Amino acid sequence: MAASSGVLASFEHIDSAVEAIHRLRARGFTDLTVYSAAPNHELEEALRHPVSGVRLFTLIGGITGCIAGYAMTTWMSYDWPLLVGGKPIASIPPYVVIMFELTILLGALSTVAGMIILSVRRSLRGRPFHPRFSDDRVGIFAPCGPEQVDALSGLFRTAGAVEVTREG
Amino acid sequence: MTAIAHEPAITQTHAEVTRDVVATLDTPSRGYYIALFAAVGMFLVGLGTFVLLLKDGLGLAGYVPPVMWLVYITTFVFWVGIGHAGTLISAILFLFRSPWRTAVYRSTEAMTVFAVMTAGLFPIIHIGRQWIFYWLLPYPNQRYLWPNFKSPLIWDVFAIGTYLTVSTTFLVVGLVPDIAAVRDKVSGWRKKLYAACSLGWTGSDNQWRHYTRGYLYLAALATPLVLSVHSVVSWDFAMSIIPGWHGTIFAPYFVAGAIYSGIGMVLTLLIPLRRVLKIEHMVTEYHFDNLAKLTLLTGSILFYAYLMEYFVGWYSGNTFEQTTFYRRALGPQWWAGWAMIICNAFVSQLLWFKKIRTNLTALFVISIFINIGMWFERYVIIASSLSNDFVPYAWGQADPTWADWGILLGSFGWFLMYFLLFARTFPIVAIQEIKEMIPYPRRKGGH
Amino acid sequence: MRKVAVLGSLLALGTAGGILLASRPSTAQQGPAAPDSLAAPALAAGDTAALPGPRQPIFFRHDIHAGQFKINCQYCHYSVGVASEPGIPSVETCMGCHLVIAGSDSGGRAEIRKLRQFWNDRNNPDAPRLEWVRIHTLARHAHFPHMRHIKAMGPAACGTCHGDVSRMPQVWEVNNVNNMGFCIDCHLARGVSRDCFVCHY
Amino acid sequence: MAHRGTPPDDHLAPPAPSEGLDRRRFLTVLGVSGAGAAALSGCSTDKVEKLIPYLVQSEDQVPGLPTVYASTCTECAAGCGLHVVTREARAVKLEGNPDHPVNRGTLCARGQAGLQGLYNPGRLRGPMARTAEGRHEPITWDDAMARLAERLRAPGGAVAALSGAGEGTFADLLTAWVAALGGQTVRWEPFGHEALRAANRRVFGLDELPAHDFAAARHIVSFGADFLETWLAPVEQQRGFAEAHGFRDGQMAKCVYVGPRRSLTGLNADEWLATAPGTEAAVALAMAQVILAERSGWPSDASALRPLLAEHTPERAAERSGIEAERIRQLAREFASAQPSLAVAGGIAGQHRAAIEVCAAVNILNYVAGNVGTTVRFGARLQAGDGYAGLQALQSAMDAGRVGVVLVHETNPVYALPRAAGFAAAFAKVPFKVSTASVYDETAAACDLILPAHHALERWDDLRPRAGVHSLMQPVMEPVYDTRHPGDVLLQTARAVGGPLAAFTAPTFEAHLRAAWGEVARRRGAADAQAFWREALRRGGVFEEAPVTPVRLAAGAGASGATPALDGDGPLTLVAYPSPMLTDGRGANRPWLLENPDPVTKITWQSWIELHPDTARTLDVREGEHLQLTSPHGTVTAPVYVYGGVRRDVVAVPLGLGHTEYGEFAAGRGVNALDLLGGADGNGFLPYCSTRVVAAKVRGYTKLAKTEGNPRQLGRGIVEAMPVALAARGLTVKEAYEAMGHPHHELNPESELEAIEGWHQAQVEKQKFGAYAEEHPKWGLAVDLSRCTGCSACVTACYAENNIPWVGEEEVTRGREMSWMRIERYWEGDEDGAPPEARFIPVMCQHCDNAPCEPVCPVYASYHTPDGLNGQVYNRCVGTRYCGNNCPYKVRYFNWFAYAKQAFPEPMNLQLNPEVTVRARGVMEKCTFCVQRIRAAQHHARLEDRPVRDGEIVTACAQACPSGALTFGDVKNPDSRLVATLANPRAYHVFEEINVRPAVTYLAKVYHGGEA
Repeated sequence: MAASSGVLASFEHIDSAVEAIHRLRARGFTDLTVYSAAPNHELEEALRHPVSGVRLFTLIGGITGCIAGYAMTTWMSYDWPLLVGGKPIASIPPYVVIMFELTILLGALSTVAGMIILSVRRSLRGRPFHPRFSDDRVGIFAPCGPEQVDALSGLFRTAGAVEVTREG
Repeated sequence: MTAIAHEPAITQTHAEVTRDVVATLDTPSRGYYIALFAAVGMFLVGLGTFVLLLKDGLGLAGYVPPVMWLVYITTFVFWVGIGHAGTLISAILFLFRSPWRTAVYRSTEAMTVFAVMTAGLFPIIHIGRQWIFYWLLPYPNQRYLWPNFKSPLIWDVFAIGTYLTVSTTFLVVGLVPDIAAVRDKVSGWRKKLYAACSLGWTGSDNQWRHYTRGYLYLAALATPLVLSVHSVVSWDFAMSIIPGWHGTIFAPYFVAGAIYSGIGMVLTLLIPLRRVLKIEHMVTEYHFDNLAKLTLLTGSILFYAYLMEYFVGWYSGNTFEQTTFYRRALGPQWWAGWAMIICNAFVSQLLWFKKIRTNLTALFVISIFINIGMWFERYVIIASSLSNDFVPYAWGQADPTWADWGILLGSFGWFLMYFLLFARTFPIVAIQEIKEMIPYPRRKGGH
Repeated sequence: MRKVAVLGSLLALGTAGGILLASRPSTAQQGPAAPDSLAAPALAAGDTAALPGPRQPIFFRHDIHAGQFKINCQYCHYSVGVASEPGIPSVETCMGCHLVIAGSDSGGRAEIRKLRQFWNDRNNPDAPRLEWVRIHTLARHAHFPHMRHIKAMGPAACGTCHGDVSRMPQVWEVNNVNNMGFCIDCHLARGVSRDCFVCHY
Repeated sequence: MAHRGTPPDDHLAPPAPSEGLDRRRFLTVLGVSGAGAAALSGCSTDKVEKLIPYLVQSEDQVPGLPTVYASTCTECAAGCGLHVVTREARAVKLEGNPDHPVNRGTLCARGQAGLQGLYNPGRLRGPMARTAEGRHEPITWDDAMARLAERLRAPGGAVAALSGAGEGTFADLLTAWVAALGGQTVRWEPFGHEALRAANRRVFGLDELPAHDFAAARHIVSFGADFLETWLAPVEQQRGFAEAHGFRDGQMAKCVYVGPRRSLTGLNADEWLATAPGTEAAVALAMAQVILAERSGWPSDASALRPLLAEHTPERAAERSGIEAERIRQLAREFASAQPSLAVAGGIAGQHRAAIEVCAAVNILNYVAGNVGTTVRFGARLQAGDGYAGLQALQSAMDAGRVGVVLVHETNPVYALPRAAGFAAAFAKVPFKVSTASVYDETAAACDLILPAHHALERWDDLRPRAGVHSLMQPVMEPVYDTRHPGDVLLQTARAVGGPLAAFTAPTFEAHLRAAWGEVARRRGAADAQAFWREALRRGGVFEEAPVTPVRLAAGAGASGATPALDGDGPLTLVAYPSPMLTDGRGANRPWLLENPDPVTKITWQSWIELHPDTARTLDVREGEHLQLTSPHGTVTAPVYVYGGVRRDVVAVPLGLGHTEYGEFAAGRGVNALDLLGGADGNGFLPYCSTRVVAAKVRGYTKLAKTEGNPRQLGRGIVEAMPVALAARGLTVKEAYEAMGHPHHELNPESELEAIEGWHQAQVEKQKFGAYAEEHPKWGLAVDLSRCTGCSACVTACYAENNIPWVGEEEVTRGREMSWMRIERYWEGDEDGAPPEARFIPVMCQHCDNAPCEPVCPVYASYHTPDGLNGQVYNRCVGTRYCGNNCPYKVRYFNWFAYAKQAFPEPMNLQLNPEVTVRARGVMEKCTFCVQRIRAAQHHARLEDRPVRDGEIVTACAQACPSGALTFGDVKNPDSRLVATLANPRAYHVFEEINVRPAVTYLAKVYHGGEA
């Protein structure tokens, strides 16, 4: 069944939306898309998502940066050894600064990369959306076959959706 | 924070928030245009001065050896410092979950980015052969030469570069949902523009879940960064052997000073801006009260640092240190030395009084003092320390010339230009974070 | 998703490595002149136009002098072995031979006539002067002691930088002597000092 | 023509020819020419450059190698020997001729600046003649010679010549030539020591200037004679002074300076007796009286002086001079007991109306102390002109209109004489005035015909500065401009005029000179005149020790201690003294001299008025505020310099500035103190110290262009010094401080030093990588402060050797001078109104092992070389200036503007040393220990497959230093002179406590104190 076919409901009240989610999950609808203008704990809890994998990107990026910082400074120092101020050709303490900065830099950049990579999921492409979701409404889209549309619409209404539309 | 106790409940609904913020992006007032043109004019002055510097040489500025650094480095440090308040408020207070930051953090963060952009120009302006500034970057070249990573100036290159990149990223990431919100409010070409900028943000649960996490980690990375950047900048001085420079307290001292000056600038910008953009009801006295408290804290840290500098100078028994600090207070440039102490250490102490903390006019005046004072702090550290170090025969007093002031003015123009354009183009108040604080309405009795 | 993350990190590592393993710019260096030297080709006016390098006031052919007749470089560039300057031959030096040698082909004769003209005008203050077009000009902040290199690499080493002049009807700049990497490659290969203060002061 | 021992290794970077200079001549000057000024040109080598081959290769010019010619210095009358270093046939540096008896290989700042006389942009391009409107227009040489000849055929009055040229073949020719025309030649130059000669005549019956053996003297008393700066033969005297007064083998001579102003010589003396102006004679006589009264062993005939000296008791002298009688007695005893001793008179004391008395008194003093014949050597016959008397005779002749044609050569009386002397007026009355000035000076401006002469380095000539010294000059390069040898002018005119001049048949002056030297060869019994000539050229002349003429007291020997009369009745006595750099003003068109700070005041480019602090207080003037001096003869307004080294009743003004002509650098700069002076009054010399002036504060302030920030050491132990008693005990600086009972300035305690040392060793181990692991020499420099006199010859040497740009008055006032090497002068202990003691220290890059400037450079432009130098790679420098900030010695100089462009205008760029990169705008530069000389020596040694010898490398400063205060060498070479010097207990490092480990070591100054 096409990911974009299903029922889109929008809620004014958060508790109704949460309730709707509970019911849907009880009915076995787990592949929901819930729109909200701001992150909301109740919704998150209701959806029971696993922890985001962004942190892995952050970790690896950071470690990479740190290693790169050490390798670059040391290697470049020995590539053309020049003596300054009676210090060792490659002396770690000053290089720590570079290592630190690169840790942060690559850490941050890979975090953003992670956010983008993870947020863009093909299966979610083209799911219906309504401008008011970025304003004051909470939206829930439940993909389903034509046969389940009425049942879902009913479910949404009873949960207190102010608007229920059939998509695709 | 105790602030949370008497935090005013936000009375608006989500819809109102969106409406009011989007309203700030409508055709601006005449005052706005005057400000913008003023900024551009100032920037052009600076540009002209820079062209002359390129043509004739740095001699146009008021350097008097041994004072080989003067207004340009002073202003560099000044702008880097300005940046810090932004990151502090947007990142550190985010980790602290301090609620009052939400209304102001977007503007301060924008300020950070533009301040660092401004600061980034100065290392280039100030070097003798500006056209080969890129030799400071480690890139493969036919000479087989690499930069010297032992030099604090190279640390600077990396610190400022990282800081600019990270804070820009942080700002942009924060903006995405808001741009989406604007996108869904406006129409026509603006819709297209914002649609492009919103990167297809819908606010779906999946996006939010990675977004919130990612944002958290960015904040976690930005926090040590902001502390490090000004430490590194302070090491530009502390790594040297110049009396008045090589102090171990420099890093914390500079960081505190940076945040202090940054918040000063936040106040200077926000107090008029909230009026111009009619967001008084979102950026309230409550916020300024908290900003003022932060100012008081950092100001007092500075006060302590100043005292310590003089104490250590005396206690070290080191004749060079002693001379330097004696002359800082009583030497030919005593006025600069005292300007810094009065504007920073003393004026900030006024903020013990709630009356003053909540009186915006007073705050604005104080913030101006802070800006001046913090600029002078850097000027004193650089000019007066250099003017009388080891060899008395070589002592000399620098006196800035038009070339110095021209560039300084230009930097303000450059900064304001960007800030004003930003305030017009993107939500200056973080829509989604405010909404996050406003509970969605409930059917069964409110919480 | 993990896969993606790993990919990302590899990417990051790659970029970092890229900086480290910066590829060295390759600067070709010609060996010294080959011992055997062919008879220099006769050149018609047409061919000379195609030759690389600037046209000199006198079409002096290194391939004839250094190649065909195997005249030692230092016969003309007299101070290369003792001073930093290689020295360019005085007109007198040229005339040392060309008082008697008038040239084999018409082209050659014409050029030698030019030379003799310069010589005959030597006491005439208003006569034009012989002005060779300079081909190798070292940047003024670099010091290149020719004699040290001749001492170390022998009198035939000129070709290392100047290319095999003995085969050039008209000399051109084979190597960019202002490419520092060009010097360094050689110094590294021979394990001699690459201390900055040896050349730059 | 001797090749210098060390062939350099440099890629030739000659400056571009330009309109200023006739291109063809330029090309013959330069074997090879590259386009584009010799500036740091980056790698932009795209422009087409031309190579112009020599037509005929000269044997003694090898491109890339310096050729050194021996010649003679004409900057003052001393006649020092020169070694002119030329590259590609242009003179690039002047150094002393080691074979020359006068200067023995060293040279003063003025001598070295002769090069800027040669390449001075103010030089005349060719002959000029005055037009009807009175302007000077260029004419051709033929025209010029024709005009001269025509005039000489009908002079319409006597022919006279006024010449500043020293004794020599040209002077002889000139005299004979003028005599043949029935005229007379006056040889005059300012400060002609007339008083000294008169005194010698009176006391010893000898009309000559003796030589003085300072080296042998154990006690030196100078009555106003500035023998380190301007008096007689400064270089020779300084060498001698350093020998005597420099601490060696536990002892050093004592030196006392008597006079109203404490000059550089005075500051080098251990004591200063600030006598009232003109009362030096009283002191000298009193000393003589004491010696006669108290001691024996003086020459028998000295007893004849008893009656004369009887009245001159120390008490009498005391009331005249203001010096306590006891002190005079003391001095007399010391003077007599230290044998041999030496008293000299001159300078200020030789410039007032009682000068002859002073000199006579000093003669008597020397005589009774038995110094005449030992340290005062008659028979040397130092050259001196006809003196001011001769000039006055000529002046009155001109005034009376008896002179029809006057020829002025190498002297500038219109400037160098007070207006009141009325020379200019008399000179104007001469119908036809000819000048051979090569620069358009005030006298030339007053002349009708200017026949610019070759510079001394462009011409054949010789000098006889003293008996036994016959010194040659030879052209070291093609003339820069269309000038002509004055000797050739004379000979050609002789041919043209014929008649009385027919006797002068020599075709050229060179031929004339060769002929004259043929005579010399014959007199010396040289078999082969040719060989004799060649050898003389190579050595720079023929030199021999002149025998000492024994002298006895003459019949009328005597002197009066009377105080001289002074013009005017102002409260202050004016002391107009010759500037150490500009002397009588001939140096005023040489930027090297204008920018080389006055050794005493450290002021550059400006005129100033010296006032005692108390006087300044009463007049309510501070440094830089303008003061107007008014004498009966004129007024002068200049900024004030407050100086404790002048008496309260004295105001001192340096001579040398205030030119109205004399080229762009001199014209209109500063004031001419001569305007305050009267003219002749029959003394036979010009009294420079003869007027009282009224001083009045006027509006106006000029920031003095001082190179000095703070004149005090603030107890930082920069110039360490110890009394001779302690030095004799072989104490180190620290021990000396303890022995004297005051605490040493902060130094790390032993334990810390050990810790630091250990840490340092550990670091050194970690540095051993690549080239740093190999064996290399480690260059070092030692400076003996007990020999350094602060004369600043090294500073000019450094400018000349390293292409250092001068920056001009404005930039100096902003502290932006580029002097890689500077002489710091610190005042000591005049807190309680006591006169200031000076401490001089030459400061150049210290090439620290732990150089703070190195690690802070982001691009390694400043780094440490394997042979221990602190390298500064100009072309890598991006100009962050952090190194400059972080240098504790402040010896790094930044090119704020493109100084080189303005500092080397045509044809000064011909002087640029091709060995050294000319620095571009925006880069840092500093002393390199003359690395170009180090490399040159290394190349040379390598070509000869041998190690570099000790002493083979001499830095420019060490080479020039007349006192021999600097020693350069390899610290790792145990038998080097340097290592021997470093073993001296007086050795110390400046700012030792900051552990930067400098490669420059100073030996503490030693002074006479405590025991006196």
